[in-house]
Amino acid sequence: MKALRPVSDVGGLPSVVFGQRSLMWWGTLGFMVIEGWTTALIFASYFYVRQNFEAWPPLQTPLPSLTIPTINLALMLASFIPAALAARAGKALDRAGVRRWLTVMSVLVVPTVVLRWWDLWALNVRWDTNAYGTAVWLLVGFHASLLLFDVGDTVGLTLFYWLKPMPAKSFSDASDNSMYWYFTVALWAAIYLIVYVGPRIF
Amino acid sequence: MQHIGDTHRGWAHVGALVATCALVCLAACRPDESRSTGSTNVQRGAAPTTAGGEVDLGADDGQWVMPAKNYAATRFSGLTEINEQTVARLRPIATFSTGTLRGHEAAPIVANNTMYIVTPYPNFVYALDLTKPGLPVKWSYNPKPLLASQGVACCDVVNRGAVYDAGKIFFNTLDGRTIALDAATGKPAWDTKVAEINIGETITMAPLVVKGRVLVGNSGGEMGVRGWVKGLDENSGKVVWTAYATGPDKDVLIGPSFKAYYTKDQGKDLGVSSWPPGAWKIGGGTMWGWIAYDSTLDLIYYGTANPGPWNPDVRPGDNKWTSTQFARRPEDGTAVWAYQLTPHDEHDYDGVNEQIIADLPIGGQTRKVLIRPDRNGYVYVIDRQTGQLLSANPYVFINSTTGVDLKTGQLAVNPDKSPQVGKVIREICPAAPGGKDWQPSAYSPKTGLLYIPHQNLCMDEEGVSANYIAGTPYVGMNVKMYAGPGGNRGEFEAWNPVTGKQVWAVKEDLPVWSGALVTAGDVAFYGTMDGWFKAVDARSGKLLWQFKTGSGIIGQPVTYKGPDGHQYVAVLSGVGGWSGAIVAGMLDPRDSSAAAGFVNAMRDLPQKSTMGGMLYVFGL
Amino acid sequence: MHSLFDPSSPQARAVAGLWWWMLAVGGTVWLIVIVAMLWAAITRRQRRLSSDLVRLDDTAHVRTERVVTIASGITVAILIAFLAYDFTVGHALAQHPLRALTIDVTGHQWWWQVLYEDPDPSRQLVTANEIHVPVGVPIQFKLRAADVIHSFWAPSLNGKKDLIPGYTTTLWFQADTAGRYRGQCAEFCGLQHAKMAFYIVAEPKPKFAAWLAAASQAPASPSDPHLVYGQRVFLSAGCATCHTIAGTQARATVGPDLTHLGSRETLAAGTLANTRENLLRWIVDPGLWKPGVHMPAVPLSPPQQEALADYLESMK
Amino acid sequence: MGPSLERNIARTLLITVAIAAVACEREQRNLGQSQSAAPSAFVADVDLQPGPTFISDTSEGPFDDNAYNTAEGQALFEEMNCSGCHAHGGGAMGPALMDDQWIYGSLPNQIFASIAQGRPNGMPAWKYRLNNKQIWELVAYVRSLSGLTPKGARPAREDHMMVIPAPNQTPNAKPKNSSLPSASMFP
Amino acid sequence: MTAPPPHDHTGLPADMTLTDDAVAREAAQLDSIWRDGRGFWGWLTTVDHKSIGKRYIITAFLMFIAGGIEAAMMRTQLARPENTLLGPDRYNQIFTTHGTTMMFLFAVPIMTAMGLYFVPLMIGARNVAFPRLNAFGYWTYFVGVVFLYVSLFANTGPDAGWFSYVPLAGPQYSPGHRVDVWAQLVTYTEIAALCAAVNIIVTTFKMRAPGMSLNRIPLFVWAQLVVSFMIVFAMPAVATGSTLMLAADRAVNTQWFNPAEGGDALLWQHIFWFFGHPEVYIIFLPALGFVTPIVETFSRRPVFGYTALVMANITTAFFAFGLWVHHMFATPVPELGQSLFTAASMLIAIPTGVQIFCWIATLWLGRPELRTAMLFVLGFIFTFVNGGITGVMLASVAFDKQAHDTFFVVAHLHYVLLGGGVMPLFGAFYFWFPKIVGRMLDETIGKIHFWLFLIGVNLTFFPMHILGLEGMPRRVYTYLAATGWGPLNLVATAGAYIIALSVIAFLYNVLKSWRGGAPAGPNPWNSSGLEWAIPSPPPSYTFLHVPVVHSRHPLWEPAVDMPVVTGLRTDRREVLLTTAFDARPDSRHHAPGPSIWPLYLALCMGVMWIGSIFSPYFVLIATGLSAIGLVGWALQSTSTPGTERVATGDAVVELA
Repeated sequence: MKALRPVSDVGGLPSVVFGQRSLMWWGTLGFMVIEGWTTALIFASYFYVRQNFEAWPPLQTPLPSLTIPTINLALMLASFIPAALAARAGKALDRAGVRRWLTVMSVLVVPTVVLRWWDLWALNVRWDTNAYGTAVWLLVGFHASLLLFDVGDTVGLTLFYWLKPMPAKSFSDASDNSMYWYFTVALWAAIYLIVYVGPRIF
Repeated sequence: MQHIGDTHRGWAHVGALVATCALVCLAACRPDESRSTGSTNVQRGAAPTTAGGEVDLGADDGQWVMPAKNYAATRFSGLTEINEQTVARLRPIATFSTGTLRGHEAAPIVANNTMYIVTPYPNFVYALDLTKPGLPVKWSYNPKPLLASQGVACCDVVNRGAVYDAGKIFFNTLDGRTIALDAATGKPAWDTKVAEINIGETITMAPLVVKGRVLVGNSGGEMGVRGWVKGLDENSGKVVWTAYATGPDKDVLIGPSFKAYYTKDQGKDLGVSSWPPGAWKIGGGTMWGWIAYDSTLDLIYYGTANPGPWNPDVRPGDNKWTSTQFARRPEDGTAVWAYQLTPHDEHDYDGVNEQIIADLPIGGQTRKVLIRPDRNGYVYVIDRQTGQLLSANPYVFINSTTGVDLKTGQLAVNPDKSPQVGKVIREICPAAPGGKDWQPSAYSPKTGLLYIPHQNLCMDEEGVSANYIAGTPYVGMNVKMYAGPGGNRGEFEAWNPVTGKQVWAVKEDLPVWSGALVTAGDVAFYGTMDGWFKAVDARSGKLLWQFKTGSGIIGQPVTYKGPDGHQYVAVLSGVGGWSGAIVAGMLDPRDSSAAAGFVNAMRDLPQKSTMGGMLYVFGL
Repeated sequence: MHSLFDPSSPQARAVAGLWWWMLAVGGTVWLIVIVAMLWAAITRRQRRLSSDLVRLDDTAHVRTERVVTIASGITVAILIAFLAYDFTVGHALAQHPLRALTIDVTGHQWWWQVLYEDPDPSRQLVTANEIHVPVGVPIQFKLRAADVIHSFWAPSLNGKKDLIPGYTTTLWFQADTAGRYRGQCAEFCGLQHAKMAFYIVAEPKPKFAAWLAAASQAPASPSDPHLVYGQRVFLSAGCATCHTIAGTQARATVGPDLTHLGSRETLAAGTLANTRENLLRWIVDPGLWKPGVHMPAVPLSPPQQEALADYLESMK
Repeated sequence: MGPSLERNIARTLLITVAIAAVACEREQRNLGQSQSAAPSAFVADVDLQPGPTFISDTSEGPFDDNAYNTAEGQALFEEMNCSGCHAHGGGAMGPALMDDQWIYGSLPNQIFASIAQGRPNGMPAWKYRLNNKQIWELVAYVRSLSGLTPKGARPAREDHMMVIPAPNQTPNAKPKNSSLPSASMFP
Repeated sequence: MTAPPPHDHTGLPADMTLTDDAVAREAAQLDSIWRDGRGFWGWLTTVDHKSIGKRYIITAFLMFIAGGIEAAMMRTQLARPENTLLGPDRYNQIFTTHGTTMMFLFAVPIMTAMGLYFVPLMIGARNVAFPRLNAFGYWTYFVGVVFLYVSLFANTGPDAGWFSYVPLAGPQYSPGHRVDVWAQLVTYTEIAALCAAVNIIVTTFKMRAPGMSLNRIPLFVWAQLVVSFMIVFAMPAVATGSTLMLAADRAVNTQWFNPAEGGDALLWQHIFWFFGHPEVYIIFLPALGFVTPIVETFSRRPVFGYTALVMANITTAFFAFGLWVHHMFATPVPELGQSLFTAASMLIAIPTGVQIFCWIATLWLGRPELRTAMLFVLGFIFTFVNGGITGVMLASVAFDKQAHDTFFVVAHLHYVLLGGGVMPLFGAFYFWFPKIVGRMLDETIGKIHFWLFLIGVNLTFFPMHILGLEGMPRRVYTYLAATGWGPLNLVATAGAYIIALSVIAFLYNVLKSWRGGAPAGPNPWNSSGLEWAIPSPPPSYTFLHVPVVHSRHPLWEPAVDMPVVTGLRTDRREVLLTTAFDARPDSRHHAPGPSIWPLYLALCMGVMWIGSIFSPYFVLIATGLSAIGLVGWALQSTSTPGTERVATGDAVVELA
């Protein structure tokens, strides 16, 4: 074994960083890719089985309703504002700001999970009725699991901010949380357009 | 379909122009109303001798001796006491419980001041005395059909009625017997077994007596039977002739005198060559519907039922002579002409519906025609001398076919709606019970209109493998039915056979599964499956009167003149049949394929009607 | 009879030709690579000096680079040749003849239903597990599956094609020489995938026509009382709930069509040679020969079994 | 390989062996053709029983808890045209099988008897056409339709038109016997 | 290639050295922070990538043995025609379990496990980026292993093939829970693989030693990085197919694969092979990563064509996703599509060929030393090139329609996987065993092992080429004597027993050497990678100081000492993060310590997936249970007090 020769001291480097400098950002990105790709594959399957039908939704299957999913999408888009503000407060190391905006965000996102139940029934078809029903249920249902996880994450983080003295690292977590939320909503927007709006146009 | 209408628009205009002319002509052909009214008061000691068959008992408007009223099968009565003005005063005069609870599809028969009723299985026969208040039972007869016959009866254990002729009552039992009873005493004159339940044959039809022949056909098209019509000797009950619907010409009684109008129906042994080897032996083509008789041409007319199994993939070819209109000689059954309505039927479009004999002004001349509102959704007008097709217009929404070519007689199939094995084909219209099932229409020569009780159903179908085991169902199709366009499942429709157009229609929520009746009083009667017995204006369809009976009505209303000289209307109430199987068979609505998919369309029926079996007689 | 090495159709021959060519080229490539590797690993080891090998020798490196580049180039060239040859063969195989005898084959767990199509439906012929074809005539197969995915494959005649529920697939070939060619299901289809074989019997045209005529005739009703008894057993003991024998009331389609069973060479989709003894064994306990087979053991007395076997064997 | 790893592996093996010891009847493939004995069928058309108290036979058929045999029964149900009369359990010519009304009893041996011997109102006798094993398989499938067999052994949907809720989604049933007004009404 | 970065990053005096005393003190301090907890609890809670990696490797290798025993049983059954040793039912369960075990429980896990163990060592990191995720991944995998084998012993082993084609594997034709076991097991192992992949990607991008820019990453790490990306894109496909589609069709009656209701049996094949084909490269590319260091070390020569090898890795990964249809040539896929996939399948031979040429060139230029590890590399080329050439043949649609689903394919894939995967793996074992254990494996037994294995593999699988062309289909439990396939099958069975003997020799070697092998020392092969710069076995903290790298072969640098960085805290688990591309020191990261929550959550997953076979309610129950675990996990990560230096904007702020 060769002798060690120090050439550099890293003690002065920061121990809490934001964005792509932080590990958690990369990890979050990794799982976003996995989940996004899974959704893409389900979309591909959705279009694949669609070839087997002369009409879409199939004859005798009603179109999905728009009201609830639209409200849900609006709610999610509205939550972008507190999410962005929370992320900014995080970067500014503003503990009170993070707490405030996370709270507002929680208030907006918790109903989306509840509404998701009605999103499913707004499909107006059962998952076992035909392959169309299966495909749309899986898309909306799979996204529901992401939503549940993400909302749980947001609410949990908010509670921690209220109940515990949060370490400096959590500022970074708050900004990553917002990033993951944007992703979740973006996926929903795609699902909304393809599942709920698409059959009305094509 | 629309483009057919366009093609024949010119023809239709001509038809409309001569409509008035037609009415005048038909009024002339109509039986003399005053004479028949006068004769009903007479206590008839002996019916006209009918061994020769020339006399049409049905001409007597005081009586109702066969379910279709007369050989022309018009279900039209010349009685006028009940009319647009008086009908609102109609009230029940008497009721009678039949003691059975399955689907009551029969017509009460009235002859010589006696009313004869055949119930569904176990096919009790009751003779009710019309001369006494409360219509007491004169006699009753229990033919004791085999219990097991219920297990091979597709679509409920119904019976469509008896027929009166020459002092006898003739009827069929579910287990395949034809029985003649003495009309006065109820003593059996003969009892002939004509069908074999062990191979799936049953009989549900009402026989018809023509020229000393009792005409009977078998049921069981869903059991892989081979369809036939038999002519029995009226006096002895011996089978004189049997005309099969499939197989070699000698079995179908196609001989040298046979002349089909269209080339597609010409050829030797088509009943064999239009099937895969041997499939004709189990190919269906039964006859459980209506027969008409034209005494001037001396021809009987009937249509054969669907080919078996339903799954068309296992029986490539035209599958002759299923779903075919036949004209035969009544004495020996010889086929005179035939026209296959639905070749290679893919959707259970039986051809057993009624054909009404009328003379219509078509193309500037009076044509002797058959008017046939067929199960495949078209009203066919056919020259009854030659079998030439004069018109075929859809009376319901149709997408399974795109029209009938009048030159070739060919039905144009829509390949998009052909069933496939292992794949659900959605929205096939009309559904398997067709535009109209067995429930007979009435034709009023007075208005010139055909009154069609029918359903409005579409279906999803998936072909599955069909395994033939003698005596068990042979279907090979998964079916799911539901309401057709508009959401109403039934309709009572007035149709002008000359113009080929609908005149008016009454939308009904449930399928109209009862027969129709129309009178010279310009009132048309029908019943609904939730139990309403309705009278509508024959010219406008306006509801004039209705009465709620105890169970859904799927029977055939009749009208007659009572011993008191007044007009009465009678109908059996008792829901069932294919459409009412969910109630009559206590089926489980969670299975949308139950009752061959009909249950899916009738999930709400148990909330609207329960089982029953009751005769209702109405009078003023 | 059942091998890529015995091609008996232009199709199989084309593929076999491709195979031998690929084997020759591939084998050469393999040999060169292995020799080079061994040469480098063993021979050169001795010649090398042990000094400072970590540092690069530039001339050697450049030379090696050239060799590696050339080798890669040759690889590309060979692959292009492969591709060209393959496309030629594939294109030839994909050409469907205009006129062909069409045979529908439906795969069941675990047997083959065979139907000879004819524009005249009354001339259709249904049989099972043994397909007679004329020599020198293109045969088009329409392939369907009744339950799970199967694959139709007679290696001496052509490659395989899957039978997939929900699809109708096609395959064609033209047998050149008369003979019996074995084929087998090539897609795992459950318990008895191993015993789901079939035979293709290629015959000269007149012989095929004679076979077709004979096969289309329903067998004569037996007159020998023993055989009559056998037929009665067949019709009443449950055989007729699954099998068809033309000319009788047995018209069921769950199991193979048994009309002319006596003329087939194997039983149970190529599992047993068709002898009376084997037939008897098969009837007595099918599960012994094909565990999991859907055919039940029907409880019959020995005389009934004998009569049944004799009756079935009598239908040549 | 630390000692704790070894201990952990040993522990895992123990759990494995323990669970494996509970042999899974549900997954057994009865491939032999051995005949299950036919029961002494005891059929009650009415609940009234004169004499000593009625003692029911076994409440479980031999294949009730076997998914494979139940599936074989499902195939037979189609192949033997049972579905022609009973549809997919909803009934048609024959009575519904997925409801809680059993004219001739819902016990396995009663259903066995109904299939084997037939019933007077039109149910054919199958004992000359099917062997006992096949009838027992049908019994298991028929009982699964109304939720009478263990849920894990009931079939899921078929690869066909979706016409009934799959038996594995049907709630467990509490059967009633002979609850119809008159058995003779229903074939 | 970019020019090497400047020697030095912070301008510290280049001649500064550490005294032995300081080193010892620091080592003790670090060990107390980094080592696992004590006893069984410590064993359960460890998040050390070395402990987990070792565990992973051992578990996966046990799966190799289990799969091998199944293979031996199958070969015994097929030794003679109409053998009745195993009935079709048992045989189907065994061949399915064999395929499933080998693909999902052995090959992929052992390759990622090698990565999880060695990537940090090779890039100079103290742990992986997400240590608890790593533990979670292992436990999930472990639950899957236990689940499959418990099921097999309970007669619930999957029996529809490792590919589970619908409708055979669907609700109607596979009643019971056998296929459910398969479907859920696959998802477990995919979760494990995904956790490993994310870990390896982030570790590689963010935790490399200063100076290890992308063009200096060892080829082993490149292979792992590329494969991790493949996992991220391939595994979601099979997880979607197996759990969201197949298991859902079976349990809650969805209609994905029911053609009657608009589903499609071919959809499964597309989804499955979209995963299944890359899967082969997921197994094969890491193995190629093993080959390079072995070739370099024993040729005493830097590998020829580093750039070409990296590019080959990347193009192979890219093409791997464009080949899946060549598993479906016998299905009704349009001819044009087939031609495209043929072309793609042939193209992939080019990067593979280039790699082989580069290694041979390295041997050519070097002075090969035939140690056991090197023998396995030669055996790899010998065997794998054969499999590669048959692979090119199978890309031909016309030929594939003959050979598809026959023993020819069995031969091909075993040549590829045993030759291209297992041979390099054995080589890797011989090569790195000293690093993991600190003791050398016996070379003599190693050579016996090698020769038995080489002969066994070729004896077993070569005859199968001929069998396949003679018409013997795959997945048959028996065959008739009349087919004439008996003799070659007997030869193949004999070969299988020789393979078994060779593996026994290896096991003996491992057990013997674990306790009694010659001590290895830090760098027994005089190899060049960073992993050889530390003691064998590596200490808990791995690197006392993070090394600084100036070339691709840090240990072959002429310098006498090793440049390192200092300044990481020694009072908590702290690692150095560098920039993603040129690996400049960027920040310090506080890594989590031991935790029970990964195990807890893995068990929750087990409850969810196993339970969902029986009732969907288990999903809800397990979600509730998981919530507890997630809170625990999150609380643990936030409960590490200490002053942090926070980078906000351009400034760095000290925060409590």
